[in-house]
Amino acid sequence: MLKVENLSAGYGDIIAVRDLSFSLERGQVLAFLGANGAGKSSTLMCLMGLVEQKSGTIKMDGRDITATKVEARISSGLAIVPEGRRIFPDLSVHENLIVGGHVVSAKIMTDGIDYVYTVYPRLAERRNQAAGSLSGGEQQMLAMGRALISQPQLLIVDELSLGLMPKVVDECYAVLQTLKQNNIGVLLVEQNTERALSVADKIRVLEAGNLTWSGSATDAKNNNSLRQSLMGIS
Amino acid sequence: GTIKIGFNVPLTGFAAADGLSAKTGAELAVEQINGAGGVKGDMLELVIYDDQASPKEAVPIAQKLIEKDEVVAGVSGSYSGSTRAAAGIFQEAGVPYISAYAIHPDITRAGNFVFRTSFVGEVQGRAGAKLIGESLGLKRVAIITLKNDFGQALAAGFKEAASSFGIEILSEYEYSIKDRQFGPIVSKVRADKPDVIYASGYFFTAGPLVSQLRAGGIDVPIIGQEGYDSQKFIEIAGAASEGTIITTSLDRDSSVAETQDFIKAFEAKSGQKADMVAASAHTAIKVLAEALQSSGASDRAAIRNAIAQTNLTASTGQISFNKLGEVQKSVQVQIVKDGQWHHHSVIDDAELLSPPSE
Amino acid sequence: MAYEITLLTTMAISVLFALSLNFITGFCGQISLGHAAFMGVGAYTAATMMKASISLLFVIPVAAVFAGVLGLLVGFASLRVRHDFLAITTMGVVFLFVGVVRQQEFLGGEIGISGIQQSVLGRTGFMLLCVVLAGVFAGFSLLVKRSWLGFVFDSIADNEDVSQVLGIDVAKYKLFAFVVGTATAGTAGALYAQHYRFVGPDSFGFVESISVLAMVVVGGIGSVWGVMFAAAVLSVLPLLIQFVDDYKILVYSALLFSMMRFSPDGLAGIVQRLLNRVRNR
Amino acid sequence: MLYLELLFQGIVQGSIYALIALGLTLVYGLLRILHVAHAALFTLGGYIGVIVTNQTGSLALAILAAMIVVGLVGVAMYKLAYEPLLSKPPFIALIASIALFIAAEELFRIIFGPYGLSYENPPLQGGFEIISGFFLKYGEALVIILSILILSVLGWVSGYTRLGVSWRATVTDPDMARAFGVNTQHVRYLNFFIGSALAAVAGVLVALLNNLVEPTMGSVPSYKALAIIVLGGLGSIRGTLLASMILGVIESFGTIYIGHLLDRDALAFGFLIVVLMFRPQGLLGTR
Amino acid sequence: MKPVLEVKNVTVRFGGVTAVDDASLTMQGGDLIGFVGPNGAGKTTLMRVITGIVRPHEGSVWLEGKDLTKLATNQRIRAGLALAQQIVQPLRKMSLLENVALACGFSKTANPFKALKSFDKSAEKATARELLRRVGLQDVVDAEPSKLPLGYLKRLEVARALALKPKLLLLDEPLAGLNQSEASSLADLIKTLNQDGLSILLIEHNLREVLRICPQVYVQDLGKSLAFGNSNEIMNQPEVIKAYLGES
Ligand SMILES: Nc1ncnc2c1ncn2[C@@H]1O[C@H](COP(=O)(O)OP(=O)(O)OP(=O)(O)O)[C@@H](O)[C@H]1O
Ligand SMILES: Nc1ncnc2c1ncn2[C@@H]1O[C@H](COP(=O)(O)OP(=O)(O)OP(=O)(O)O)[C@@H](O)[C@H]1O
Ligand SMILES: [Mg+2]
Ligand SMILES: [Mg+2]
Repeated sequence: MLKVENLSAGYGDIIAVRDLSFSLERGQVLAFLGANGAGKSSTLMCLMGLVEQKSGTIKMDGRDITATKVEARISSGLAIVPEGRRIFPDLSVHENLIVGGHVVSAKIMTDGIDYVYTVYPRLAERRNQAAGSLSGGEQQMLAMGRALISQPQLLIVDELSLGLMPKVVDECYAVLQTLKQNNIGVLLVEQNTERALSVADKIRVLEAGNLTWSGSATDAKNNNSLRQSLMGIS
Repeated sequence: GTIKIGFNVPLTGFAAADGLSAKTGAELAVEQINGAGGVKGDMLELVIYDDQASPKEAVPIAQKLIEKDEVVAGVSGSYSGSTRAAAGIFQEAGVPYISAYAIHPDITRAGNFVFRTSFVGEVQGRAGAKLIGESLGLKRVAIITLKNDFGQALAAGFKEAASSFGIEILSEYEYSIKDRQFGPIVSKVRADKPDVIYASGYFFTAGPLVSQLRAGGIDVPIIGQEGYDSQKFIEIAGAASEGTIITTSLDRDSSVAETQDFIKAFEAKSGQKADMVAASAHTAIKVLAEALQSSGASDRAAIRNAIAQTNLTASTGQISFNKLGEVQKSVQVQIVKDGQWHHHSVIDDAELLSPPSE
Repeated sequence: MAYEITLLTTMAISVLFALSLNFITGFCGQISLGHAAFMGVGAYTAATMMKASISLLFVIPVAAVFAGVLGLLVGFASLRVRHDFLAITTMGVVFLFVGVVRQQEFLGGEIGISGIQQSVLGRTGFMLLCVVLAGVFAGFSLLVKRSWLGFVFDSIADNEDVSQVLGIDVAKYKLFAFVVGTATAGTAGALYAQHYRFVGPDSFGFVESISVLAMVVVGGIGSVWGVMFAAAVLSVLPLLIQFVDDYKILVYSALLFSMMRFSPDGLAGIVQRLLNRVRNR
Repeated sequence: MLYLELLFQGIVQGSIYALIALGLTLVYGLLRILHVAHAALFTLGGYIGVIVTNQTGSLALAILAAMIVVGLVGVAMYKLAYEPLLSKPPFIALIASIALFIAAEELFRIIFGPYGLSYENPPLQGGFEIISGFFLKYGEALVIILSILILSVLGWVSGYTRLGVSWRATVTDPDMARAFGVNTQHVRYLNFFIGSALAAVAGVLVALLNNLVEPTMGSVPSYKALAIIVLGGLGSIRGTLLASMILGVIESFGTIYIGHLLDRDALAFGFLIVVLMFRPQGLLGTR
Repeated sequence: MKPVLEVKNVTVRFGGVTAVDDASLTMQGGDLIGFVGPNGAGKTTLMRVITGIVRPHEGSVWLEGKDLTKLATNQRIRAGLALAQQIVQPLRKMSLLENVALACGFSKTANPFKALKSFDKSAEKATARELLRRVGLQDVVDAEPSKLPLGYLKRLEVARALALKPKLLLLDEPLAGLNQSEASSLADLIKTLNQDGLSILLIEHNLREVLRICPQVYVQDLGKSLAFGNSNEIMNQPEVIKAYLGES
């Protein structure tokens, strides 16, 4: 459903990713791996329309959304869990979720919020607390929840397990599995390589803005040199 | 040739309205003099600088007028702060300087080169006391004072003379020049139940003040001063302005030819009604021109001496100076009738109105 | 020539005043919208003393001390409030200063103090004194910028909390900046009183505070040379553009606006860009 | 009785402050700009109000015209003056804003003359007696009614509707708000439009109460409104409302009972400083 | 010998939430302790109590026998603490090198007068360069922080903390945001620092690395101290598994 061709993106004169192509089907998870500064976040933010796209095309269900605005991309079913959470600190937990449902009907939004509260009961407990005073991990749950409200077709997740305790990481991956079963596509950036390999169908490895390896998760697991470079000593 | 006269006046900032009147009045005087052949055949030229009514601007302007433009004399069409700061510079340089309508007593105290063609604030305040206590026979007064040098000088003079006219001051309120909303003062004054209100201000503060006093159900007489003296006051206060009485320098119903000529010429030139500020600036230029005429425009000390000898009928009346350079003349009392300023009375008490002489 | 001396004196006083604000706002990052109050304290102190025939050279340090003491108090306030809150607090200081001064009979009330005698230095000598004081403080500013003090100021201006975590006693540094900056403003105030030989409550209000901030920002916040240049030019600009007459202030504000809009880093920024361009050739 | 009247006068003044300061709060909340030129929009509102009333005789029409024109001017001001400065340090925009304000005052003077304008037939003159000896002028009643109405609608929208939540999200992190489909550009335009239109209403009303608009009419609100939004706790709508009322009442009593010690401005700022020393984040601000 | 750090019965409340509840912890000189616990357990809050950013409602903090509780943050830093924060806070208008050099110059920045007398920065810059090399940032020393990805800034935090030559280093999730090879090399660095004698308290959810380098762990849950001792033993305790690790 998502098809990206020859994408380059960056900030002013700086090019963060070069000539990147990939595609994703419904119900699939594609994981980007790579070192700090490889351009993973830049790629994701570019798909959302939040980082300048220098060249290339982006197609969603065959429709070219390259030149469209952010709002249009949301409407076509994208949603993001950004790096560093970027929750709205002055808004309450509940209001953060309301923003997550900005483009959908009130009904879908309310259902979405109920769903999130059942998945993350911790958030329900804190619904009226200012989001900025949540602990690091609680904020990550909120970021995840906020992206789910609009019932996206394609979920973009940057650093899912960042700062989460093992138990919650498990829960989040369980959510990803559910999404997969519901035929939703997921683009994932994850530093925890093992975790990423366990859920992903496809793997793309970036280095300094260039695509250096691509293949299926199984291929990746069996590729020793790749494992070596991504996981360090193991 | 031409004779240069320096003229500092607020053309921008909060005093720009008075500045425009003063400038027009002064220009009118110059046109009239030049039209009548100038001073011994030389044409007068005004060198005009905007001082924003600020001392900080006025000092370098005075210096520029004296040192760059080399004017023979200066006239201030500005308020007290800037006039006083400039006066020191003119005095030091030995250049005659006439203040058209600034009221602060220290201005002429800068020295013997400085003159004033209008009343010192205190004198006018005393006149106000006489007007209320004697002419109107009212005794219980509430004072509303504009909190700047103008208002405070008036209040000081008023209070000084009040007891000798049997006036009892019930209360005094102060407001700042930026205020236009007087609700609290109105409420309190109503509760004070005075016989009369003595309120200082400029037309842009007095207009709202008077209209709010009236709208607040207060119907006792309101006495103001020359700051009110503008058609604009009547426009702002509207019907509420009827019956307001002020002390000032300009008598609209005067039988003096100079005054009537000025009023007509000013209205023809500007399309506006004449006001006190314009008349005062007009007078100051006339005084200076007369002195130039009698002394020749070459020697500044001679010009000074000629000014000191002035005895002239101008648009604001009969002008002569005491030894400090203060004008000696009678105070005009005007009242608003049918939307116009009109003659009410004249206060002519040489002793009460005697300006400071040192 | 005499008029040029006046202009030079005006410029030098403005330069000193602007550099004093630059020390607080440009160096230490503490925005102040009420700096004129400190100049006012110095000016009133000096005016009162000079009226009592005390020599200017003795008056100046006393004015500096008085202003510095008030600066210390406001400095303490800066430890409580930050950023825009500090900006408005300092703005409050100037309104409070004007409001209090205008009620004090011994300071001349509404009317201010006039008739201050010329100093023994004469106009030229006084002009030289002003230029020297401005020069000395400019030299000091340049020195601070190069020192570790300047380095610490940069970090406080950048982020106070982080500076704390790096072991920096932010409060001490802020107070230091306030005291130095305000005492210098007090010095400029003493010079002002002598130069204009008049002080009144309206001479040190909000408008003056903004004008001096404009000098700092137009010069390029934190840049000593830029601020000096901007202060020198802006202080006499209204006099120089007298010829545009009725449009004087309009022109002035339009220039100020364009400067912010098109070169927000001030004259220093423009120079920097020009230099870069030359170098890249 | 007198106290009641003074209190009431304070509320009238407070309502005007609130109308002006609210627009400023909206702008500050969204863009962190101390928008001094807001006061120029207030003055412009006054001018339009007087001119339209004098031409057509209808105050309602004048208010409407002032709101629309001033609202659009506000949007233009944002577009031309502020948008390019958003990424710069805040005092850049502050100085730019002050420059704009001064320029506007000069333009008013040059275009409309230094003497100011008045209503030829001032509308809503007179008043009624609520209880004996206690007059309420129609103009003052209108001020209070309009303020309460406008403020409660705004408070409700920002606190309880999705639109309001999106607005506040844009305030804290515009990029992320965009990432969830909020059109931040529209939010900003709307913000400036509403804020400026409120200033215009205040301008018309003040012109009505004073029967005078002058080029320098904005000078008091220009800084006092800043004090109010800071006192209220920058960006807080309820805080702004509270601070406006408190200042209005303090000034009302202060003018009478301590006016000879401190003028209105010094009083207001003295109070501000005292409050900030105890609550550095303002009355209803959060940290 | 006095313990390097003692946290005695600290309680912190935010409104109705008790973030830290009567927590106590003692560290001996040379310890490397992994500080783990569920999200929201109050780890960061306790760390902030130790550095003085948050004031405890009850309890006290001692460094080498000295009571820190009443000292301001900067005084605690000078007493020998250093902190790398969970949410990175670089000085954005300075290069990485300057960020670290400023910290290196802590003896010159003790007060304004001292700072005014010092001009030379070369020694501090050299040290800063070396520290940045140790955390693997040698290639970006002159870069502006705002243009760097999160992982770099995390390491900058660590370098800056080391620049203060602390007796006790507090690290709040330094590994988060690094990929596994990067994380393990930073973890190696932490281990080396500890072997060189530095005491370190490490908050981290990356259990693999914690278990690899930390001999001891301290577990907190719901603001309370839950367990303290040998890493492998603690991690096998059922209540720790239940609160933290989950079933899998
Ligand atoms: N705002 C920005 N301005 C300029 N350059 C930037 C900006 N943000 C990122 N970059 C640059 O873009 C490149 C890619 O950064 P990006 O954040 O996409 O990396 P990443 O793979 O997500 O790294 P990490 O794993 O640390 O999150 C880096 O070299 C970085 O310096
Ligand atoms: N300023 C605050 N106001 C209100 N509650 C707060 C505040 N700061 C923290 N909390 C709450 O205190 C609890 C502890 O937060 P803390 O940040 O210490 O957790 P943590 O153990 O560091 O978690 P994580 O591992 O997710 O970072 C959380 O539930 C959080 O919501
Ligand atoms: Mg990233
Ligand atoms: Mg934490």
